[in-house]
Amino acid sequence: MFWDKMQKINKYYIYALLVIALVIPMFVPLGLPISITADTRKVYDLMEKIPPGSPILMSFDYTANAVAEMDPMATALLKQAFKRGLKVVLFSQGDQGAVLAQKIGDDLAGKMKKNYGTDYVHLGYKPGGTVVLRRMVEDLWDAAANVDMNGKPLSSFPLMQNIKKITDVKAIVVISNGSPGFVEWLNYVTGPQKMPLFGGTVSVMVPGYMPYVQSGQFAGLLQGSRGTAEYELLIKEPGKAVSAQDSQSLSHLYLVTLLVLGNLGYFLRKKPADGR
Amino acid sequence: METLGIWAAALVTLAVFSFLYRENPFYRWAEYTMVALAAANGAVVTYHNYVKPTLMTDIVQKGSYSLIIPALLGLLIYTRYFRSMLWLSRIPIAYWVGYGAGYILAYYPATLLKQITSSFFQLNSINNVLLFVGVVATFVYFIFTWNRERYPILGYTASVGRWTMMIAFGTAFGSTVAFRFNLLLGRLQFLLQEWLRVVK
Amino acid sequence: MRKELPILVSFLFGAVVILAKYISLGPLPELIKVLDKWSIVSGAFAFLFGMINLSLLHGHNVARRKSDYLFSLYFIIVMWAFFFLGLYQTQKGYSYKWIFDNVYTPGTSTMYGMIAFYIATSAYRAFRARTMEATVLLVGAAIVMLGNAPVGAVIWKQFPVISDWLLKIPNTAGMRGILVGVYLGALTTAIRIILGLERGHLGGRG
Amino acid sequence: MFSMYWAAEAAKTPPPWLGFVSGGLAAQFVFVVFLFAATYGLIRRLQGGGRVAAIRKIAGLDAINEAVGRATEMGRPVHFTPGIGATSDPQSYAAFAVLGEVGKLTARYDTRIIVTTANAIMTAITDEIVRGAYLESGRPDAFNPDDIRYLSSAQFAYSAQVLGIFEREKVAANIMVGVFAAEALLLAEAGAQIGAIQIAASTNTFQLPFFVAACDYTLIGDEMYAASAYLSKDPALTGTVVAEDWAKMLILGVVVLGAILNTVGSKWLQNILNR
Repeated sequence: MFWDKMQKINKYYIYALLVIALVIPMFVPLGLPISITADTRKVYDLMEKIPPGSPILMSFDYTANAVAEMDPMATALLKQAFKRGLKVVLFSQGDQGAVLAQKIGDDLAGKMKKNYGTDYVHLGYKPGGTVVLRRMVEDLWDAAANVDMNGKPLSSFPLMQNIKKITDVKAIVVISNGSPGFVEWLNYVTGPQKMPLFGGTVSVMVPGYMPYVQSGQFAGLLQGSRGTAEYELLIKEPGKAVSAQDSQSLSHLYLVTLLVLGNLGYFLRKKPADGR
Repeated sequence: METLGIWAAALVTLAVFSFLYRENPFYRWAEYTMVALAAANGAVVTYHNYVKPTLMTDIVQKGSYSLIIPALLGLLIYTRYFRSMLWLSRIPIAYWVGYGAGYILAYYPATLLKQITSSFFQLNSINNVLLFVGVVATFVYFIFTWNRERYPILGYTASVGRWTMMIAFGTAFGSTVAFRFNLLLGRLQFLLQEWLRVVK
Repeated sequence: MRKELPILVSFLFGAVVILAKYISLGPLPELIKVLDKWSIVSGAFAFLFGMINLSLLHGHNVARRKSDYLFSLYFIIVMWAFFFLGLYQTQKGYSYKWIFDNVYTPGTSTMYGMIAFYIATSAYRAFRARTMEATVLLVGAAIVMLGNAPVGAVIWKQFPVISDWLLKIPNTAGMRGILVGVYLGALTTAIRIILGLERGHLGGRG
Repeated sequence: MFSMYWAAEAAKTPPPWLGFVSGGLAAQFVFVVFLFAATYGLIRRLQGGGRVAAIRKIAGLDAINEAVGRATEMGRPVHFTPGIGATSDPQSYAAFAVLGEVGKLTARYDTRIIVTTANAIMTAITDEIVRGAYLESGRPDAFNPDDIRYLSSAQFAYSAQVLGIFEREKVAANIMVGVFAAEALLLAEAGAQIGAIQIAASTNTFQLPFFVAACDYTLIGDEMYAASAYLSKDPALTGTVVAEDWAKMLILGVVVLGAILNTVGSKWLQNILNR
């Protein structure tokens, strides 16, 4: 009887409990320990090995509706790049990503005393899809229509004087929650040009990207908010991702419980009389 | 203005969430608003980033008159609204599609080949053997025209492939959860911290 | 002419891209630069197509006084008003950005976040160990969920280890098998397009 | 420092007999030529009256009939979406092929079909396909252009409206073939909640698990590219699938040989493929 009822449980209860599981840690942090995985350390090491003063390109290929997971990831990666004195060219394959990159770039630059034009430049979003990426291989300035995010000519920035082609940067760092993102960079730029490509993505994309990680086509991959949390610990700047892990823990536990209950209910419910 | 912004955002957030209860006019208002804003924004972004610079800078200032050709090509799509000229709209479509197909044949083989050579696993550990068997079996599942009754080995291998895929899908499902919950968490944080301010 | 011209266009431009990539002979690389630009520009000039389409559809609803016609009217007004605001102010204009950030972004973020609820119900309702295959899927999912959050390691140290192994070995194998098939399928489809065998997009199949 | 992988492969020259091909692309070039040649050869064989093998059973495609039939019995509409992809995405072609078939069935059974798209140009094309299917079935008057709906090119604005349509129109069958991203589960679970019979197809490995979990039938990966040949039974199209299978057999042989060589310590094949 009980299991029959459980089978037909109202979906609103399931919804409500999920909200509770997510919200509790906001009031009562659990502080569960977070261990660092090899995958996260690999991304950290890749960034550490780039010689100070070298330029990299960071592509903010995520959308505004994913900021909850992606902003902390992008912040952590850019923070380490700035800390190590790398020169950063910001870019985005989407119009929303460009706006987000500008906010994060300017915020961090202000805090870490980096100058626009010498330490970093923001190319912004250039419409045209993958054609723009392909163009960057030949002529990055032309692909960017010769202007940065705010329409200022690239010729006015000292940093851009040494970056005429995409191969002039040491690595492509992508922060992406889907498409366009990593695969476009791989197919049109880092694959043909044999450049290192790494960065981070949302946990959804991770399993599908594993073949590329295994083959080395992606040199390293931060895996979702968990990866960001570990990264924040590695650069010793625990932030939003670390604090989100408690909510993750409770909600995951809740979901596994749902899976188990759902299946128990399925097997233990009163079977129809005809034995089906 | 900022407070008003938070209230507006909260209102939209709640309107969308109201769908969880059932479809209702409040939700429909949010739905129509989002669609309207998205459509307009797409056009605005394209206009300012490409249409205007092409017309004003490239064609008028720099005199790249050849760009009039693609501009006209793009405009042909609007002939779709006139039955007698409709066929003209197929020309830009054919151009985009053919061009895209060309790019697939030009760029995909590199990535594909890399995936193939990366599957030359050294069969010296259990993990590598499992990887090898998994890749081969999954791949065999996608062979469509070799008769599985005539070549039973294909049938057996393909079913190993199906199992491998199910594990992969399980892994993918498990991984997705974290991200989705984080997004929901983001919305809840907004409602509780920025709007209601019950948590700091 | 009406049937053949589009197929010829697809063939020609497709062939040029392929040749330019593999055999960088004479003017081909230069030609590709021009065509790339053309492709961007021509796509850009179709920018009003979507809005016109939507206007016609909702205009119809209003004209025929369909049940939702007030919503359709509201829709047309909001869309065009926002469009002209954007033309005048650009995307960086204060009111434009205000509306975008405080109405559009939270709305779509909430849609995105709402998936979490659906995951919960689908975990409870749809993920049943009906067959061995489904059981495998289910157990894999549960282990990875526990491996992905710090709580997993607290319950049992091996959860993250097993979860990582699942991700790196069986998952990589399965995903690669699918991926290679998909790349091949895409290549075959591209060949069909260039040879004019696939012409659904040109009005008429086969 | 990034020795990893790429550096070791840079600057390969093609073998002399392929001297006209750009460096490092010889193997790719040969592969593309092989695909074209196999396709061409098979089509020639068919034109000469030859026969090719049949495509194995694909349950998801056979189920389309059942889905439309169910909707007809219940007197409720069928919903079809080609996903959120553009016309340049090969997955869209699979969608067109399936839509043509679904359109013919709904025309024959006199069942309403609602097509929603997330791309204005896709709308124009789907409109033409459904119109054509109704014409072919001899019922052009039954075609309702208002049911071919462009919703929005923004992913979640699009999904928001599809969810609304599901509830308002009481959709009985939901067929999703094409490019799907995060909205996949949203659509599939909402479809399941209204009790629609669902068929889904995508090559997006990230979203397939949700389709597998929430839909009655799911076409996995490459299966959807075979759809146009499978449904139309057009011999030329079937020929391309056979050609693709030859390429698959070739790849399979290469992978097995490569693994064996690699195990005994030879990089010979790997080097050839990178030239």
